[in-house]
Amino acid sequence: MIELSASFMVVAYVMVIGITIGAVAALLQKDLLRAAFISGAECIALAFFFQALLAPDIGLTQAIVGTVLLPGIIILGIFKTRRTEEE
Amino acid sequence: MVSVDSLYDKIKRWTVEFVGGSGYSNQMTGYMTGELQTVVFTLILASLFRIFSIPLGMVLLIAVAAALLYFAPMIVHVERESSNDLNRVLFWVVIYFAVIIAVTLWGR
Amino acid sequence: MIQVTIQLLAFFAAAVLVIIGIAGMLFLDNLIKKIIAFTLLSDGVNLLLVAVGYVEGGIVSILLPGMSTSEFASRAVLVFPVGIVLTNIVIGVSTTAILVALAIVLYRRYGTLKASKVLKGERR
Amino acid sequence: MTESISNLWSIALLVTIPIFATIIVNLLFNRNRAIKYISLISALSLVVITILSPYGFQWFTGQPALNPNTLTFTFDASIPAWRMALEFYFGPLQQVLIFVMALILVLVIGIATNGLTKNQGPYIGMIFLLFMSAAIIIMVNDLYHLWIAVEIGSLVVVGVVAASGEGIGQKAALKYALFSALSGAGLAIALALILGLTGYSNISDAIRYIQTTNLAGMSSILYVAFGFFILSWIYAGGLVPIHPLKSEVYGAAFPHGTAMLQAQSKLMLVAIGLVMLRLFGSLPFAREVMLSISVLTMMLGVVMALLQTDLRWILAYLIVSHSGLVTVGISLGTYDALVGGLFQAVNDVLYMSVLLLGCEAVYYFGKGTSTKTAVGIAKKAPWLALAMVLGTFAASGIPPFNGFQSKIILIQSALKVGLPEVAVVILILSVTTFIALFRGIYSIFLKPAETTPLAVSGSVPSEAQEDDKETPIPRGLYLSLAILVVITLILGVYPDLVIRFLTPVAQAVSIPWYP
Repeated sequence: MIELSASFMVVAYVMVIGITIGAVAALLQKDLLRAAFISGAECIALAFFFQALLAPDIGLTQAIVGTVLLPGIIILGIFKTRRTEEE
Repeated sequence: MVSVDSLYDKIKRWTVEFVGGSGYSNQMTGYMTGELQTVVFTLILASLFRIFSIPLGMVLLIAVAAALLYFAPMIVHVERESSNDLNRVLFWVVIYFAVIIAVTLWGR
Repeated sequence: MIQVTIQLLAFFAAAVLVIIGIAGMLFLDNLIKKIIAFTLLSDGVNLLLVAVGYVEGGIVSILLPGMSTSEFASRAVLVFPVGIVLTNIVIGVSTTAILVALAIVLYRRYGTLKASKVLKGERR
Repeated sequence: MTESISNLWSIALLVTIPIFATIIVNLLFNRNRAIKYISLISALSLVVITILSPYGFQWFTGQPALNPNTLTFTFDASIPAWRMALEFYFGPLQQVLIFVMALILVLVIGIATNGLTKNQGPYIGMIFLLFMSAAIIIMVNDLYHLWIAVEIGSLVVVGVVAASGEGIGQKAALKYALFSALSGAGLAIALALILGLTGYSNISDAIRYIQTTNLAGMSSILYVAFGFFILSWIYAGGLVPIHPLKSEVYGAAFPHGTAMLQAQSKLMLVAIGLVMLRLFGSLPFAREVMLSISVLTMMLGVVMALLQTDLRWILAYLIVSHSGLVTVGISLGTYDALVGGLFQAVNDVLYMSVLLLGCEAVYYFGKGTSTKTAVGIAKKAPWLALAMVLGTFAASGIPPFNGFQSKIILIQSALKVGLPEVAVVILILSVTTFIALFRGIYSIFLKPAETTPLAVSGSVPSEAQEDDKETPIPRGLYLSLAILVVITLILGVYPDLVIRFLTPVAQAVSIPWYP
């Protein structure tokens, strides 16, 4: 049990760093398509974090919704409008 | 003070400028009434300060009256600040939120 | 010295996400970027809710066969936040869909995604 | 009073009938006659259910408390026991507010199914969902459903506004959607904080925990939760920093849609306000903050209304400023003030609906609602002008109408707690409401239609075309106006018809000012 929680701590540290970097990086991109993909990657890190927080069902839902559905909607919006941010 | 105009002069000059030409139009009545409303309301709000301390409230009331005379047409400020620009509204929301948290935490 | 637990890390990450999300919604000018910032904010809220329900040294709140009910009740993480988070994920997706749809419609009408142009204040 | 422990039948119906109506109407899409009958029957059944229903609870989990006196199980909030339920409550306040909302629903559906020709199904569906979100939020007694209802309500408001199809409507919808996303997340954070602090989602349980337990160092979390609650409160009612966005929403929707939107917004204000008063009412400075927001809302809203030249926008700002009156009553929190505030919510919905439906009727003359273009309508439609003038009287609190009754209660209660300034502000508000509304109504209805210099120089056929756009006002609109005017008059003469429904809530919730 103790080893399990210790490994969860390592996961948590990595995922906190991943979430932070992902969130900042997604908002700093000029290319909106890339921003959408990076926000999807951030959602994968979040899903692992949910797993570490003993909520595997939310982890699964978040992994599907956050990496497929949400970026999908946003990418649809980008294709219907424009890909780069205008100055 | 540089200007020797009374409050009425200031308001009237401004509204005439605003309407552009004829000083009597549909809009001017609204602006004049709005100006008076704003002045009265600000004075009333200042007088609410008596809850905390009466002498300070009196000083505040006089200060507010002087400020109102100096910034004369208040309505232009009111209209500009309650514009429907999303970013401006969000800015005011953040200010509000900070003030509310500060006041309630301080009141504790 | 505060002992760093997984719950504390979760609160920290949630605070980071919420602050980044709100700041992004406030200061970024592109509508799609604003929407992405909203998804980050919504993720932060989810993380906060799950972290509230976390129990140190607990077990997953799924009653497996062969587990005594009283031990399960004393050690399982709270179930209620999980339900709230599932709802919040659904609501977040639908809100995002509506925002993207409105952004597309406004892009067709005005030809730009800049919030300072599309959503600027106007005199009436 | 005997209280049944089984779930109340009417609560489930009040929530599910609008949902089923939405689904059916949405599938019918453009078959206008079928949509008209199905939606009217559903709306009328909602009115009937609200009138016939007894009072009671609906709960989803948890346990009833054992009443020590009678040894019966009860969900009564005054019995000290942990309930842990997600519960809905249908009581006198809920009955009168949902009845008013359902009445407006019937009238609005009658008008919308006549006026609209395109995409009728989805639009009527969204109006039903507006009713559903408002009904849930006024009946709810747990934070989870409160938050869900606020989120659903905000999405539906966005839909109704965007349905107007103009650029300004879509812009207003996007602004409101972005802000509602922010404040919905804020309400979720407040829910998480209260859940983490107390462990209960049921509001009565959370209050009991806060009152009986020493929170010590954790009480600052309660203040942060209060801040987030305020955020969703100002968003629900369009209180002060949001008033440009909310009034834009009101002004950009169709006027009959706005009648529904303002009713939903008043119900949300009352519900969230009562929850805030119960949860945070005893915190120092909490009610002062709420009071300051409502006073600012009243004044800024009415000042902005003075500056408008379009009847639609005048009404939009006035609705926002009059929701300040409701919140004054709730934030003062004494018995009288609560009765006044809740009564004002009922009256406000009614007389603003009169004005908004009149505004809708002005559209049928084909010249818009701007005071510059539409003039001299009183000659063509004298009864419409009379209804608008009577609505103005009700809104500005002139005695035989209902606005007077609630405003006098509010003024007296403000004087009683020692805040004459608030009473003065309410007086100024009612006078200025009269000025702002009469400016618009005078130039639209009573000003003689003069031959404008443009018409002299312009070609004659264009003028003839303009006359062609004028369509006869449907009878349903006149009928709804008459019903609403009569109700405002009756409530003005016999205020007790409503007030006796409001007193139990006011007794249960009221907290003395400066405890």
